Amino acid sequence: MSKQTRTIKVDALARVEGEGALHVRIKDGVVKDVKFRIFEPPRFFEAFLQGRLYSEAPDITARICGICPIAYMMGASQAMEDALGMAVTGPLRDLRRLIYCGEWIESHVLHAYLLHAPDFLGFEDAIRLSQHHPGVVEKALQLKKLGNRILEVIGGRAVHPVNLRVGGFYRTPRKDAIRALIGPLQWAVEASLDTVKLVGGFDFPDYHYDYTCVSLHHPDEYPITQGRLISNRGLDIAIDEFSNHIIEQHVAHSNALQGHLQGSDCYLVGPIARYNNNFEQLSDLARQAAGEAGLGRVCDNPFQSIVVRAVETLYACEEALRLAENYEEPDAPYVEPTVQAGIGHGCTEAPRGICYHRYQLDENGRILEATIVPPTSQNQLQIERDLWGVVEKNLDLPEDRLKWRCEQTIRNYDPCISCATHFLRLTVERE
Amino acid sequence: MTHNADPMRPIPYRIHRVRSELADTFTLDLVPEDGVHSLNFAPGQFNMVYLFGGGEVPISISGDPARTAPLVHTIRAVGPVTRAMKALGRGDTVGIRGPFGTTWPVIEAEGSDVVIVAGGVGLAPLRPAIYHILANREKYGDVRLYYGARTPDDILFLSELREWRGRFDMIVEVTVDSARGYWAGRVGVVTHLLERGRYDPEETVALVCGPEIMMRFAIKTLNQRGVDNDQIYVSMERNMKCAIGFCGHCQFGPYFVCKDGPVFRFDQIASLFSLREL
Amino acid sequence: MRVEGLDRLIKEHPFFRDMDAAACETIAGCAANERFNIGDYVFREGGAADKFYLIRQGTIALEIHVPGKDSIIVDTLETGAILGWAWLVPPYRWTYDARAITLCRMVSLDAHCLRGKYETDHTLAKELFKRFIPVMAKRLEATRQRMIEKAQARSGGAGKGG
Amino acid sequence: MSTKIGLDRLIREHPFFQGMDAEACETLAGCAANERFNGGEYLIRQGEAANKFYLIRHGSVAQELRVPDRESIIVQTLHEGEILGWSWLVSPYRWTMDARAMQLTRVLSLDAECLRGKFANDPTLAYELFKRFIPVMASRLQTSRLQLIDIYG
Amino acid sequence: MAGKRKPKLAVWKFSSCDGCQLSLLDCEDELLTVAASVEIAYFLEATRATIKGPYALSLVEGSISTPEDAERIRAVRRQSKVLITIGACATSGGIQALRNFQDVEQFISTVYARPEFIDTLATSTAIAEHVPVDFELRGCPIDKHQLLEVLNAFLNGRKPNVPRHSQCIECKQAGTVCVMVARGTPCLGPVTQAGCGNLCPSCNRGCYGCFGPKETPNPASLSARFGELGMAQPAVKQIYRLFNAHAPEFQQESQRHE
Amino acid sequence: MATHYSSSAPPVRLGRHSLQALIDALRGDGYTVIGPRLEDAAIVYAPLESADSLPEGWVDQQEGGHYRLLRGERPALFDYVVGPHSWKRYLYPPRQRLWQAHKQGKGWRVKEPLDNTAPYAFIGVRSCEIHAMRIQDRVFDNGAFADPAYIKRRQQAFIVAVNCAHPAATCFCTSMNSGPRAKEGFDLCMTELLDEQRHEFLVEAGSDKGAALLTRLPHRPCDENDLRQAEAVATAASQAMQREMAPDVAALLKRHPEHPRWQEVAQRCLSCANCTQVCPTCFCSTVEDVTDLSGQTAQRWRQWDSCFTLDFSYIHGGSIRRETRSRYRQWMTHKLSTWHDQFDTSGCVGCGRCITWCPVGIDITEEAKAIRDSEGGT
Repeated sequence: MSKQTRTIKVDALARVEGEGALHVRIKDGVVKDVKFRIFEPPRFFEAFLQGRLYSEAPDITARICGICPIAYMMGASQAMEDALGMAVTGPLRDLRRLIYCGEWIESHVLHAYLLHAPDFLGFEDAIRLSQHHPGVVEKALQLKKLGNRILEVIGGRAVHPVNLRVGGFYRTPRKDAIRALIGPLQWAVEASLDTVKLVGGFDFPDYHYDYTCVSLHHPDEYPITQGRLISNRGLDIAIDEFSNHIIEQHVAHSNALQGHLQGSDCYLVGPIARYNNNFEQLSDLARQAAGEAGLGRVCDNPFQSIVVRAVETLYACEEALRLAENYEEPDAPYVEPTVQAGIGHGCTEAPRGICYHRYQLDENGRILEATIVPPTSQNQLQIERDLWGVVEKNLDLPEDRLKWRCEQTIRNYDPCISCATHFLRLTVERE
Repeated sequence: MTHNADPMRPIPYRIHRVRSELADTFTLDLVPEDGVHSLNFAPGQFNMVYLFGGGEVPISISGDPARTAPLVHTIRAVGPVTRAMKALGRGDTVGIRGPFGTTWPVIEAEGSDVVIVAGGVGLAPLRPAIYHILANREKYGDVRLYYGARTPDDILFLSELREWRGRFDMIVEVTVDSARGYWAGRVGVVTHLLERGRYDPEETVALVCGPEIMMRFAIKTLNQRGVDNDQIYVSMERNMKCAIGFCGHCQFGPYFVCKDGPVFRFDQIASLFSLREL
Repeated sequence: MRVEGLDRLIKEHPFFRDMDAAACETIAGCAANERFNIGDYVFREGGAADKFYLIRQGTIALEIHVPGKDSIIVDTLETGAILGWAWLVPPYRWTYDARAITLCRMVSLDAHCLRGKYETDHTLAKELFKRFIPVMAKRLEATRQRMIEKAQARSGGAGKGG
Repeated sequence: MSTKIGLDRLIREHPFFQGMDAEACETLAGCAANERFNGGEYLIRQGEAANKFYLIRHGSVAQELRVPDRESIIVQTLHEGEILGWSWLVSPYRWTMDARAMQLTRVLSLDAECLRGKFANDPTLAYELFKRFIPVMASRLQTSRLQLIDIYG
Repeated sequence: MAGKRKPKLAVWKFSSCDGCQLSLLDCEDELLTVAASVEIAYFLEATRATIKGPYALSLVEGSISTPEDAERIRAVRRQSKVLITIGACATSGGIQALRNFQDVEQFISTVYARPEFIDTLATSTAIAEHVPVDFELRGCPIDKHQLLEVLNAFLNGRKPNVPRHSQCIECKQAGTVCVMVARGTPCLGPVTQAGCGNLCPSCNRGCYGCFGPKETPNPASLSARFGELGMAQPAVKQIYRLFNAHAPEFQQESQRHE
Repeated sequence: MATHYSSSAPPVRLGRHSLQALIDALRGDGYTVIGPRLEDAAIVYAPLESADSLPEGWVDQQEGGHYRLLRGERPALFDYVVGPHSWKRYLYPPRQRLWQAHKQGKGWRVKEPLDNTAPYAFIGVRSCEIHAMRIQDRVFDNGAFADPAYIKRRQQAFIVAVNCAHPAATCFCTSMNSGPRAKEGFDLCMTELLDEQRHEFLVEAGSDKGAALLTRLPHRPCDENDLRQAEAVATAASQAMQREMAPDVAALLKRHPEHPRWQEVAQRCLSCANCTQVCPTCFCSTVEDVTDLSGQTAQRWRQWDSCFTLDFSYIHGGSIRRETRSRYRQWMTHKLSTWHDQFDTSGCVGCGRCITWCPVGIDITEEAKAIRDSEGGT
């Protein structure tokens, strides 16, 4: 009972990247079809945002993802601020960047150590890994814990923090609470340096791809909370032009919408895209560590995303340290919004890549229309493309090894914890 | 009484013996882990029995008050703590705080006839009183025990009941709610025994213990027979956590059941007893 | 006027079927109309039992209150049933709670008034009592039936364990 | 005739008839008979015509309900001083349970037909009798309900 | 416990954001101890290794929103000795239960260009509406300390210390000043179960009910107070329609304000 | 309780700026000084290092379910009354470990925790609060049993009372005979004397400990006028009291366990327990058994509980007080009536916290009055 046929619909749901399956069809030794299927049940966020107050959007959209709620809360807050014609600057902006660093650290370390590294080291999981390399896993957990602690100190809790709002924060942390992070962050810089070294030494499957990399870019900093949208193919737009360039498509095999870039069939978002587009904005230490870990100025092997993630973790620790050291309690915890009708856009760099929000508000601040484009839906096509390539290169592998390699390929993207990790059903049809 | 410096701190006791009484009821014989701690109690008093790491429950002492060791508790496994206790064995450790609370009126009842009314596992808190009365049998008039259980399989202390029933100086009547044909005893609720029992209401002191609903109907029947509230003693159950009147949980009108009870002379609480959700 | 109405209600109630008109009229002299909303208690355990009720419409639950638990419903009585005989049995106190579980319309009959009448009119008493006995017998039987079901359910479970 | 006199006394002395005047007891005695059951013998069989009721003088009686394919369940035991049976008062006048003597049991039985005949002209006798039945039934009903709800739980 | 085989733990996901099972991985200090105390037999977020059931303990995250999930949860129940639901989705349907108040067809067409590809139920419901549940751990997300407490209680065979009383008790014990009394900020604390660590009031904002209704709540009285504080009827409705909108007490109260 | 409060030392005057000397002296004596501070829009009791942290110039506005701080007209240090905290937070902490046990072989070893809490000095204790402490003293030493941790903290505590100058609208200590003037139970008691000419405190010593401390502070003797002025402060406060508790409330509530008012108040009551948590005399607690994952240690913690929770009256199978009606009845009847039976005193000191901090503004004095009025008569 299709009501209307619209091939382009930007008015789309943000899915939690969730449960996934993979279907590969091979005929006469030739890959015929690869489908990366997301069967996470739909949750209709964009639909039930309609009619809610602008101020509720950060808390509601946080629930899209338990791993990167800050990305959603921040995207929603900034989109609302855009719609209401206001901006958050100065110490409040710094505080936002600081909590976002916490999310990067937490998410990247979780992915690198608990989800991705076991693939390289041949373990089923980090717990088994910890039995052989207890020190490594314990250090990783401490690093991850520090990321969470930043979230807790500023946001109240690590998953779905409560303290973020349109205009800033409900209550800004006391100076002593933030200063207490300095010591641990100094340790974390060292620990993340070790991480870069460790993961740089992994064996990376030989696979390269000439990606179209899309990310934010900011003239003064490595992009986290703000910037223009750029690509390595010449795209350079303000975020409010997002929907003019990127369209979302609904395919039969997925409950997630897939993103397409106008004029290019697929593109990459996330750490590699960010790194490739913003290498110069990284700290000296991070650039140096990247080089020592075998990364070039541009990374074209998706399996090396774990190294890029480690480099970004290092950067996030350094950045968090800087922000913590400079923290002074702001005069007011938030800028008071003035309610008005309008349309606003927000785009931030979630750990997995750009996360875009667009809202239209009525004069009472009620949401008329909402669009959220999370990074995973943008990467979906690229994931299938990589899978295609990896499968073709590894057709001679036994089935279980091939399956594991495919999983690893998907995990390169850290698309979402439940699918990036280990919920892959591989069906190989050999005709 | 050797009181612990801190009444909230349990004293470790080792399980000397576990006896299975019924499908869900068991008796623990306990000896102090340090070998010296001793605990004198009076019939009707209870201890807080603590399962290490599991929680603490108030349990009446069911042993002979004339013997200080071992310490005997009969426990019905109804909640998480008591169920976990059921899994304990000889040599395991529990914590003991106590004894706490008021006692059955074994002294006050001297010279009177005694009617003991028990329902289900409510026989356990009365057993020390029975031991005491039988040990001092000459001080009492007629002694009757009326005991109700759900089925013949739910009769607690069966062999002791037989032994008591065999005595010439005590009347023991047991009734069950339902039974199969092989059962040669009585069927009906315990109140029925009270309705028809040949005790002299004027001369009787009644000790009643069982679930509150059973006590309610037993008291009603005793009253109907002419036993006044000041001749009736009941053992109340409320949420007891600290057992020393600090925590407030077991409050019952002007009383803390842990401290002012668990045994009450019924006229003290008759007006409270009928109030809902007090 | 009102008494006449009650008279008719009594005559029409199944409990008084075949009762002669004069007796019904006498009884009506002790009657009153009562109405109970959902959740109202008609009487509570322990209260003085000085009435009995003809249920004209609605359902009454007889309950035993158990501290800490949901009240136990021992019986439900519906339209056409009678409620209460504690007024016939010393010490004349209600044994249960009676709670309306739907809107209930009832005729209540005052015990003192009735006693006054039947103690001098044993024919009336006989007519009244002989109606009570079968009602009680039926309820007793129903209760025992449920006891059996419960006992069977219990032993059935245990039997399988062996 | 001496038996009659004896029955009369037995009736008067039975708790059930406590407070009944002598004349009434005598009338009732006209419907009474002494009976004796050995342990295991049935006084009453479920389904049979209920044309009596019993005053238990000595012994005990188990009231049993039959359960398909299983041993009967005892729902109540009755003892000295208690009465047994009221189905004679309730249409269709059939016993609803078995009653089995648990030991040697002596009872006084009262014949229903005979009693009904006496009531017809003597509403006071009926009143006196019924008045005694009602509390017994109320007590048994309450007892059963308490048994049902498991008051020892 | 010594000498016994370690109990098998399984973690299951239904419709959710993953945040609650992530809370287990967020127990950084305890994760390895947990892993040493139980056999992690099925936990896709953490391991690709899976061990067959039956499981001593299943943690279930997420709500039931598709026909397949309604089937799958029965299979999970069959394999689980103890089943504990974690989080608002699993205990009350989660935020996606907002669809329960509206026409799901319309929701689908709002979000998806090709609605015919979507197979979903008209409702998002709690696990306990489908299978028996042994314990429900509340929260959106759950509190990781409470999760550890539940695991700990399970391993030690005791009752979890997870109170069902109001958020207010937690605030007062922490010394947090009541935002409703001292600032006039509407707060769901008095009808919400404690457990989060009085997060919102300690950030000077009103509780928004992550932990769902407390035992015997009285939202009608609280709503009346919200009205006195100047909150309009539609806002009163919305405040109950968030992460525990489908919890009966919140649902009824929001419907009273429609 | 072994602490005896009595002293024959005459009252003295302390200048506004000598308060710092008082704090320093107490700190020097090893006390942790706790006093009123403005935090999160309320006056709370928190560690105090400097007299400058006292909420100078603030007054409170209180009503049922309503509390606001406003700037007062004068730079007084104590022109507000009681806030959401009470001193029981320190004497009887919301959460405390009772003991800890370690597994040893098959057995367990139980250890009591070391209580190294430094003694407290409380500054700014009101008369009603002193009464509340004395009520809790009776609870935690009931003759048969005593709570050693409480008693230690209580005996060590140094109490600096302040006489109230301006009762809040929710105060009713006069009718509970517990204020506003502090008569005993303190080490020192201050009355703030503030006018155009001066900002001083009239200080009475209530114990030798207090008198001894006073000699170490810069002070001046009092004259008649000072005493009169201090007396006037207390009198004015007493006269400004707006609420009162129904007389003979203890007997009144005993007569009405089934009053319809209980149902009526249950319609409004949230059973949120705020009243019990802010009440300075409510003492109910629960315990939590805490274990480590490996089962090698066990701890028992005690924490504040409330008769308003469902769990409070739990016996196996269910809770006794399932309805809010019966929980409210329990609380109010206990506080005002059966408390007398148990502890020979009312459990209420008329501080008004339960009124102010009830989110829906239920007023215990109003509830008592409603029941009393239903009896009719005088």
